[in-house]
Amino acid sequence: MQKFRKNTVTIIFLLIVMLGITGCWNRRELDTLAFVSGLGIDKAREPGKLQLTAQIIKPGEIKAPEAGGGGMGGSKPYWNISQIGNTVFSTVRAMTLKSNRKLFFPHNEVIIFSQDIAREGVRKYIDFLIRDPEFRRLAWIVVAKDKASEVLETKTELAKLPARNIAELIKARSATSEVSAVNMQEFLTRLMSKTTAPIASLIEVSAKEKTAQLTGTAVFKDDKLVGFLNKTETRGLLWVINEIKSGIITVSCPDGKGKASLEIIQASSKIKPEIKDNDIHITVEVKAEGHLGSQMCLEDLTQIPAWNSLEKRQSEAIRSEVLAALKKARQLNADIFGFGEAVHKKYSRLWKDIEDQWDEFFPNIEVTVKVESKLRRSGLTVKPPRPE
Amino acid sequence: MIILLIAAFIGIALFEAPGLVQRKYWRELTAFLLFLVAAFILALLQVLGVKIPNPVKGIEVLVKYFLSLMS
Amino acid sequence: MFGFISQKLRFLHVLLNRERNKQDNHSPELTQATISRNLDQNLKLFKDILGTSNDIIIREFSFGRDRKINAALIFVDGLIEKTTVNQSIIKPLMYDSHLFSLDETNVSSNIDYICRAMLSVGEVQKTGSVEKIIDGCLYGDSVLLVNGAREALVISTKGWESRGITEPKTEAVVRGPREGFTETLRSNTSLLRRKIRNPDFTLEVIKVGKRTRTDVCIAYLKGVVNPRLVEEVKRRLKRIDTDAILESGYIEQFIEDAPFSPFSTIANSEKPDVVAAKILEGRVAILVDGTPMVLTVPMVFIESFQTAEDYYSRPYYATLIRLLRFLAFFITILAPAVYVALTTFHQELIPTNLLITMAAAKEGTPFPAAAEALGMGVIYEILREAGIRLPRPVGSAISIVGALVIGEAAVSAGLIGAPMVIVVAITSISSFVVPSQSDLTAILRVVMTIFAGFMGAFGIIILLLWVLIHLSALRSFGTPYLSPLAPLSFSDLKDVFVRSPWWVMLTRPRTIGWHDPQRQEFKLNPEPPPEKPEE
Amino acid sequence: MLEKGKISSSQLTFLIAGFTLGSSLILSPGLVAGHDAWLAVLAGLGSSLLIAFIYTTLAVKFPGKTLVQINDIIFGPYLGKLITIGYLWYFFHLASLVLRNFSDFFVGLIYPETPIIVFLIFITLTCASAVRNGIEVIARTSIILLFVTACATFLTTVLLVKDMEFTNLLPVLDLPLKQFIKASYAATTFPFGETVVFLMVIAFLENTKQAKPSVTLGLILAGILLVVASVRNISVLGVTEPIHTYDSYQAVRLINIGEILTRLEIIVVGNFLAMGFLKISVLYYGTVLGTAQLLNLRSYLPLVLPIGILMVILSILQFESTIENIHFAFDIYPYYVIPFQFGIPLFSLIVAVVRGLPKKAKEGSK
Repeated sequence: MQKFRKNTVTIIFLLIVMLGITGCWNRRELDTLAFVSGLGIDKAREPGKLQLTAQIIKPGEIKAPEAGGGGMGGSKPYWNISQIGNTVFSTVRAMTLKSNRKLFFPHNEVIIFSQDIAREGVRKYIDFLIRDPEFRRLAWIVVAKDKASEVLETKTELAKLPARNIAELIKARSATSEVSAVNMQEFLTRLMSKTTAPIASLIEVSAKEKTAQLTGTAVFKDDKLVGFLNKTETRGLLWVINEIKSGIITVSCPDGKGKASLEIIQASSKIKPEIKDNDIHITVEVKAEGHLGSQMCLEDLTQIPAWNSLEKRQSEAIRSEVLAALKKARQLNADIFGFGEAVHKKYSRLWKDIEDQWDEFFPNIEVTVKVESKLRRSGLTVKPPRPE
Repeated sequence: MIILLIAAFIGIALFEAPGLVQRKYWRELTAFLLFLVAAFILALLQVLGVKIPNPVKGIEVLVKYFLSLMS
Repeated sequence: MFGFISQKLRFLHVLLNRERNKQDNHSPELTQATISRNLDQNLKLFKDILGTSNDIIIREFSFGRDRKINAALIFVDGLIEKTTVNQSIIKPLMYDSHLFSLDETNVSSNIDYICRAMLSVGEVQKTGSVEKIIDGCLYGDSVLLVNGAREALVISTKGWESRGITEPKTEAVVRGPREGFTETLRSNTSLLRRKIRNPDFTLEVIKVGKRTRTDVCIAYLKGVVNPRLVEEVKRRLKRIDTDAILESGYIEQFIEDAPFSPFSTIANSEKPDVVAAKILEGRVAILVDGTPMVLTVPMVFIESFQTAEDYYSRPYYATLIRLLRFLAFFITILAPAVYVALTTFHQELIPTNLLITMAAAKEGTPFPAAAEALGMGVIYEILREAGIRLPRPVGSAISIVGALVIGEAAVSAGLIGAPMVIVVAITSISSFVVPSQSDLTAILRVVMTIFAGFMGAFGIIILLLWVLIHLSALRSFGTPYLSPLAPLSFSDLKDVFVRSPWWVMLTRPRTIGWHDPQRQEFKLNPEPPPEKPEE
Repeated sequence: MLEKGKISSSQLTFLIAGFTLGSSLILSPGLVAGHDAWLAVLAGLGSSLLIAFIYTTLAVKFPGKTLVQINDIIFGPYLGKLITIGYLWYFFHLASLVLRNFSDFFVGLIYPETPIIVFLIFITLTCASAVRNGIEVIARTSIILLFVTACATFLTTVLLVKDMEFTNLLPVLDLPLKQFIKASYAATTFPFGETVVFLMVIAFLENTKQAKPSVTLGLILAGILLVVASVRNISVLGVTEPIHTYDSYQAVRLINIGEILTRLEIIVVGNFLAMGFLKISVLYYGTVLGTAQLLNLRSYLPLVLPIGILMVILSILQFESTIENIHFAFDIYPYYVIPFQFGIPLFSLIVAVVRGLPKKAKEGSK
């Protein structure tokens, strides 16, 4: 009896509480949200203002198989919404004036800065993107050679959304290892480091086909864009920071009558700082393994001397790529390799004195590049197809 | 909001008091009512928007005072 | 206000008690009454008591050398075995009695003689108590009244139409005995006795129910069971003061520890091997006449996830299946709630591609996700209930209606999103994996969905914590419900998430009495034969 | 007897571990030490073992007595009561502090538009139902919750191995000694030193002699989990770690294994809440039981809900913003707890030894 009464009271009490809080404040049905898959930040024409472009997915269009005859004439599966404003946050909010659904960012896959905005400095924009819990740190950071909004309008064939297309291009980078892939977390880590310079993927829109293409790496000094690395230099950078997954190295055959392509299958690297006679010396050790992927000369490359020479050429090619990157980095005076952090970790006492003058040190650091590369296999054939 | 508050407190009173009365736990009942009334007054003041002195601020002042004595 | 109501109710309770006591006043007379020497008087008495029901047969006859001894046989038609009555009682008395020298004057010694020499029936009881005679008569015994005797013979002739021993429908197994309990108490106890051939295996009968006088039998293994547990079971059974016990469910509700909990703290089974195994672990079984469902106490939560087959199949597979059962349990409780929480609160946690698919399905459907989930849940429960109650031939119509109307039409009409149908389907399938908790899961699922609809994941976590607290506080006949997990008992973990091989299970579960811990000898694990020494 | 339940030594271990993990899974201890936070946690664990030794010695000296009764015996009825009131305030305040931290966590990260009172009320209700069921039930839930949390911590760590840069831990001890000591001290006071509340619980241990090993083991268990979490956060987040309000949460958000095992933060949030529930429940229990003992009541149950409401009120009242909260946690809290965590227990022990009290204890308590 007693217990029964207690239970009744408990239930009534709970009901009161439940009714009291039946606000469901954060409840949002799926069909009240606009999922943003890409965000572009441009400079607006008016000085001091910025233009945001958000790519919103239209779930209905993306799923429905297009009903015959060329896809219903222009009903794209996405909607690019643009807005001009003073800060990122206020502009995002202002977008709700145009969109009937609330913009929802957790599924945002790329954040694109236009070149001019990147040159001005990105820290002020990044702040909102890391402070707001809706943004995820796994979004890719991309710098557009031109306008960010154009990149979000590019044509795509296999992917349905331009933003997703870019994200997939970045994910597919490992085939060539010629473009860098930097997500928000990595960008932030570099941005917060005292010496390491941030980098981001660089994207260009081809004038004719209106398709997006990754073309290298954007290099920042502090938070400002200072220059670009081309594909070779980018791979040089990736060799050093141990980001090479795969890729093709083209060398000339030992007999000089054609080219051979070598596929990288495994690579690793180490940065070893040393302080000798008050001078910083850095050794970059790269170890690589590859296949012989194809040869365009008639020489029998599987003979030991040829094979060895091919290995040597591979090492040389790698070294030249690294040196190219190094040269560009010195030119820009941007420590994209993280040499500073390496010194910091090894010589933490001395570091305090060097820290502030790193900019003066960096271009003059002596760097030794040691490459040790191996060729392991030659595929299905050992000899080129030619009459013996 | 106030009605809700009152309802909640009446609910709690109904939840606890009958059992105490039945077992003749008068001392416990007094303590219970004392705490409940205190809680009710504080909650009511908060709902009404009256500023209640914050005990944590007091602790802060106290700790800072001792720290200044130390140094 | 509540005080007032409870006062009223208490008053009502007292009133009821008084009325009951009045009715009970009759019984003392009956319990103390004995029969007289006069047959006619006795017959009149029994006719009065038993009334005029036409299934009560009173067969009067006379026997002895000169057919001078009058006697009457009383039995209930349909409860007795006719051949026994004809061949073993009436025939020897009527045909063979003249061969013997029955002393017609000293009838009471005749009764002894009849009992000893003439009745070829196994169980015969001599009694003068009217109550015992009536009891026996109503339970399939035949009563032999002999003129001039102060006592009657209650001859066991039980033999009524009963369902044969069949495979229980609720607990089907692939491997293991197929027999199941029936509605007859005696055959149920025989099924158990055949499994546990041990003199320590004890059966005690308590009659419960004022009007039905149902036999309730408690079974346990002396020496293994904790005597305090047996005492507690008896105490709780004797407390029951009710009119009727028709099924073990009645008993369950009278003796359980936490009547307000959605979790049942008493296990039931239809399979003799399961019950025998539980008795051998030190539990007490409660068999109720008239139902194949046998109760076992104490129950712990993980029992819901153990099935008989776990112990018959090999350990790896048994473990895998058991883990699967835990998974299914969580799916059936949580799936709709998680779906609602994810789609209305935490959209950022759904993988992008899936989210787009789900959003596309949601596009244009009119109801919020929580309402969809609850509505579908209700429809599913209705379909299930209808499927059980409907006659077999019509039953298949239900599945057609369910599949076509709910599944296809509602989705294509845009009333419900297709993902929701999938979620409900998965939920309902999973609910059959842990059948013994199916009523609980149905309740918990609804509450979970409501909480998820209000507060998303926070609501689910809070509710899970509440359930956990409740489970931790529950006890079943003194055993913590969550044992051996909480309180933790390492040695018992051998049979919780994994089912260890039999030769590892050296001890009985510690939490259930722990009266005689050791179950088997050490080192029983099979080994290859020792290698022959080199010759 | 106010509390009929008894807990076993293993339950005490789990309870202490769960309590210590409590809110330190969301608010990482030793943050001041930057990427050496894990060392600060280790140092804090070390020093807290010494302090725990004081607590357990006290508890073993007075078997079956809670802090309230111990205070009465050692300091006499008047001073003892005063000290008890101080402790009760501390437990009460700490409970509402933790309550506030968790509610802030939910409001700040997942439910930005929901008023904080909803979370306060629901968490308090949950804890209240646990407290009403007694210490035995809290201890039982702790086993399961701790097991789940330990699994989740290791799981998330394993899933993040790919993203870990162990060089982020280098250079070791790259900060002024003073700052490191400050961080270690902060880690001692939060969370390890807060185990002082267990002086209210050890009294219900089945075998009081087991108190020392089980408390030590519990602290070490929690310490290991915290170090694992700390190393994980630092090696994953690197230099960006200090800017985050909730670094564990941020680290877990980075899990991404083949786009399938990703977005797992809700699991972690569930664990955080479970641990917070344990911590609040124990503190809540200590407050309620202590108050009942102080007022000499026969049952502590009627006090549970009113004190819970007061707890909610204090939670709302104490800070106007999370910034005040952080200021309090870093600049005030480590000094505020000195008397409660070190001063009084040590002094009690000295007084007890000098006056040879455990013998007299029997007379004192009649």
